[in-house]
Amino acid sequence: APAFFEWLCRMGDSALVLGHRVSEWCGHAPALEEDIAMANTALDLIGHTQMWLGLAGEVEDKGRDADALAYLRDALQFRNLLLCELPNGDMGVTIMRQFLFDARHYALLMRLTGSVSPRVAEIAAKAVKEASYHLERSSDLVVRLGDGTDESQRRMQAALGQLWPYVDEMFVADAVDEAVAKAGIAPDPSDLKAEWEETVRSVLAEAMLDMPGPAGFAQTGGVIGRHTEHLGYILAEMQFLQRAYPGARW
Amino acid sequence: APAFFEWLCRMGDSALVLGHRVSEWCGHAPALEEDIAMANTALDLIGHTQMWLGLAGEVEDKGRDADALAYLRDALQFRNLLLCELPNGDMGVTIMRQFLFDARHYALLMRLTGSVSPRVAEIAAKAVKEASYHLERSSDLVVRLGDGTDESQRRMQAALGQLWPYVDEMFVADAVDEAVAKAGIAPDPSDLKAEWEETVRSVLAEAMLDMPGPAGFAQTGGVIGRHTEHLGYILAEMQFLQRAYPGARW
Amino acid sequence: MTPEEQAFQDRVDRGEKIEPKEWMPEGYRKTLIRQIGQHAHSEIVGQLPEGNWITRAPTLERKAILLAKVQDEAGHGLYLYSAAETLGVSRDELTEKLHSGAMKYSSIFNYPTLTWADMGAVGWLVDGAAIMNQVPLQRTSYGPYSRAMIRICKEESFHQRQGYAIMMKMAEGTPAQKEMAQDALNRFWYPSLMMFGPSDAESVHSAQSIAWKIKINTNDELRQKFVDQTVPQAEYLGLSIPDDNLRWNEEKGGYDFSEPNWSEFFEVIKGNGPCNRERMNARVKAWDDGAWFREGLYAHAEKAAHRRAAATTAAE
Amino acid sequence: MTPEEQAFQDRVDRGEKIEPKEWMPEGYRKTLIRQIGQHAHSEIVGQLPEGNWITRAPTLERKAILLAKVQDEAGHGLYLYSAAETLGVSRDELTEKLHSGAMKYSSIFNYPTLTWADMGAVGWLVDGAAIMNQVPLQRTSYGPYSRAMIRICKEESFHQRQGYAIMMKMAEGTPAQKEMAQDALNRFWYPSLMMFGPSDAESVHSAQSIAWKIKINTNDELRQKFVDQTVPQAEYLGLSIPDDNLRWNEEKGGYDFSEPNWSEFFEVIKGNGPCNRERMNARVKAWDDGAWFREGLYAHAEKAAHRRAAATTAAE
Repeated sequence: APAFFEWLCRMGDSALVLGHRVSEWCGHAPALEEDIAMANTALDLIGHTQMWLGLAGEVEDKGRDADALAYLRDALQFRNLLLCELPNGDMGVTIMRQFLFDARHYALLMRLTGSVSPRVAEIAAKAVKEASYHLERSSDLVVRLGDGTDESQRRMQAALGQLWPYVDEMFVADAVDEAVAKAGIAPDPSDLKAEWEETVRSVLAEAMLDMPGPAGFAQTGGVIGRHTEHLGYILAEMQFLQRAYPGARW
Repeated sequence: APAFFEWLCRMGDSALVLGHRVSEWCGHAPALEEDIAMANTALDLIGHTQMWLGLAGEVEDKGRDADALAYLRDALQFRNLLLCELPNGDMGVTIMRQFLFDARHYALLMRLTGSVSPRVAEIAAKAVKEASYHLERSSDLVVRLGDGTDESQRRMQAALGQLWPYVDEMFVADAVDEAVAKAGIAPDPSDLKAEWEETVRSVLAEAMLDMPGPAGFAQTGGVIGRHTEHLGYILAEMQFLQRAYPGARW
Repeated sequence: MTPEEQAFQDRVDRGEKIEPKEWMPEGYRKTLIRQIGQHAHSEIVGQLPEGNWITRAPTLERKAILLAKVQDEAGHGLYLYSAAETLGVSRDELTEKLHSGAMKYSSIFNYPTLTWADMGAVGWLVDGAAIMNQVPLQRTSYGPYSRAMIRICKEESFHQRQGYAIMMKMAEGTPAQKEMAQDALNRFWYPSLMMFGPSDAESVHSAQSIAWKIKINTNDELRQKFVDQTVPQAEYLGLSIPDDNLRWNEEKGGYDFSEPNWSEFFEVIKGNGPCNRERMNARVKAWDDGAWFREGLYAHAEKAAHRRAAATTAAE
Repeated sequence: MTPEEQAFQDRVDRGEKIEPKEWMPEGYRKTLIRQIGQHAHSEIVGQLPEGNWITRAPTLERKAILLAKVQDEAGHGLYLYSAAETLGVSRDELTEKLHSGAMKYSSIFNYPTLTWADMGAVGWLVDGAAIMNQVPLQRTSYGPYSRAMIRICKEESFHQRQGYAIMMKMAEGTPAQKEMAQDALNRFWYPSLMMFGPSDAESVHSAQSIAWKIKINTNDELRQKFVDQTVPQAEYLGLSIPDDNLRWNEEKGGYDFSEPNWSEFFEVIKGNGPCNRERMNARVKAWDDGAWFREGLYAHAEKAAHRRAAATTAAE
């Protein structure tokens, strides 16, 4: 598939799958404020999905809209980062995953506001406001829980260790990334790493958490459709109605 | 739908859904012997499903085979007992659920070997051998865990309490049951209750577990398609491939 | 009635709002705590049956709308706990009473949501019945409660319209969708009628609550109003109300209809509904699993306060 | 070599089977425990990647076949632990070593199963490679191990045929199915080649193990044999082996092929594969959550034994 379409699917699918995971917390969060915040984050991410996949469908020009892309592709066709599909675990894992994602998401969207593609720039300009708030919120929670009780610190550090092998995937460039970078549509993902590291380093320091060294063996493959075993279950649930009632309108 | 078809779906769906639940334990059981036994029970139940739903498809005569019935009906069309779809919980819940089901399953299948329908009698004759073994095994485990440690007893008693509101559904007769009973195909479910109670009472006594009194407010509705919230998730997972790749052969 | 109580009743009768720091009868305070607390709990538990379909919403737009709705419910819970807190009871105390079973939540949430049409039926019928209860409460005598209700009612009527829009899509959809819509109506009709509570004839607290303007209408008045509003909406959808006795009564200018099964109502209240155990387990699990989280935040706040205090001292 | 060791080696050389109570060198015993234990663990952990698709099997028949297969794997684990027990190590001890990371299982099970075609690829390639390793071990010098292998090989070859049958259906199916089949082959090809272990040149234990007939062929021999067997099977399916260097070498009468990425192999062994953490977490959780269950059964057995003893005494 053309690089621009592939890249848009990566943007949309990461938002969709992370939004799905976050939405699983609705009604099950540890405090009412978190129920609200989780629903809000999920809502923002689903909104991003609509914009990215909507544009992907237009770019592809085969009559697939955002819903068709979200609901009628199987796991091998999904292009989200592995980080986004990992199970929620406890709130520590959920928040740390969000923080690691947000720090890169914000940096990426900021650059995208200057994309040569006016459509991309426009979507990024909308999304970056929300992403900025997400990053503020997840950073704040990482700090408060890292520098909270011994237990909350232990859990946050464990979450970080568990998620760390998945962060490199956010900064590895392949032919798709190179093509959209060359076209001026998006930055090369590796160019985001320094800014991301700076954010992560300073938040973790304030949170009294140890930043792990480089992951020896990075877990990658999501953006080319090689996922974890978790994605299939997410899609089975997410896509059930569209699959079971093809062509119905809702 | 004609009563005989409905009744066959009830038989098949209960086997299918319970088999699904039991199969979730594969590789996750507390002892290797249990991994084997669980897989074996699930396998038997899937075998029963093939026979009952296969016959249901023939009786319906609309070109639906067992797979079409298993994989292409949504929750409102499923006819399994609620008991069968309840989550596995711990092994105590799983074993107690199996025992409560097996005690009725065995009694029912024994009667069905004398059905006026030779096809039903034939299926029952095959299935009852396995059901007899299931009952033996689940009774034995109930006794050993009930009369085991304090904790195992506590868990078994809790499991019994949790499942008890769902047992009445096994013995309530509606128009479908009355029609097949009248036709001599199957016993009236209420006729099975005494035998079931006898089995349950004696096993629980040996297990040092208290038999609860009559459930104040029975949970029913599975056999007419009013399920718990759990069934939808079971079907989303179970039916994914058939739904996502309509018409494909596997 | 003591002179104080009389003066209080006079204020209520004049339509004045009672504010948190003003004198009020103990019974008024207690009744309000129970009523507002129960309403708050209902919003919280009410996240669960709808939350059950968020991950399975059939389109991205429906998913977003449902997320926003569930988020609003949590928000309503927040307003209401805040209103209750002005009466001297903390959110944590109320939460504990919910979890111990000492306080209730609306029984409707003990029914399962089984198909996507239930997202329509819950919005249309359950929120519809809730609004019917809540609109008059915008005029309730207790200021913070009245203000919370005003805010909530605005959002609820939006939810109700969204629910009705889902029902509309389902009712005009494929035969399978229409079947789901009818089935959802069949299952939610009587539980919705139960939301107004048993006939006031059987309720001991009603008269006093009405005098205090904590309750504005009788249960039967509201139920009748709900039926009269809902029947034409069902007709417009082409769906049948599951009640053979339903018919227009020209004389009373409203529908005659069958009573819900009140013994079912009392069983569900007692904990024997289809989902009581699951709802409470889900909430208690969320709370217990989240203890470390809340404690972490609390510890951090303490540390930060100490640090600020130390910094201030050092600066002096 | 001591005279005892010499006599032992002579028996092995003559093709005699060594039986549990007979004398054996400590190194022989230890190596066998490691090898049999690792094999047993592999069967147990190997339930997980295939178990992952039981609830999603696309037809009832496929579900039944897969259930039977996973059940067989647990059964193989049982035979093998029993064989290891004859060497004086209990199943619980071995299990504990698995959970602590002191003992390994086959690295292949640290790769995920992502589509239904993986059920085909696992049967065809992974069981195929396993059989290649196991068939010669039917002639291994240790009696109980040899007998376990005979039993296991029979079932494994059945599994392999079933896996190939799945691949066949997928490869001759819709374009989407064929894509899944090719993708599964792409993902499982090199990990399957790794199953034979690094080249023997790099393995220190091999020579002694071969002398003891614990190991019959070299890793490279078996790998070559596997490639030579598998390439035509892939061709028959119409699938491409993901190796540009693959070509028939007339001279050696076998295929030339690319080495797998051995640094990946060692990373996966170290715990950094895609699923190491999940596999081990799943097993440890099963074990820990099941402690009460095992303790309950044990306590019951104790009670029953006491009762029997008391009854016997009373009867005397």
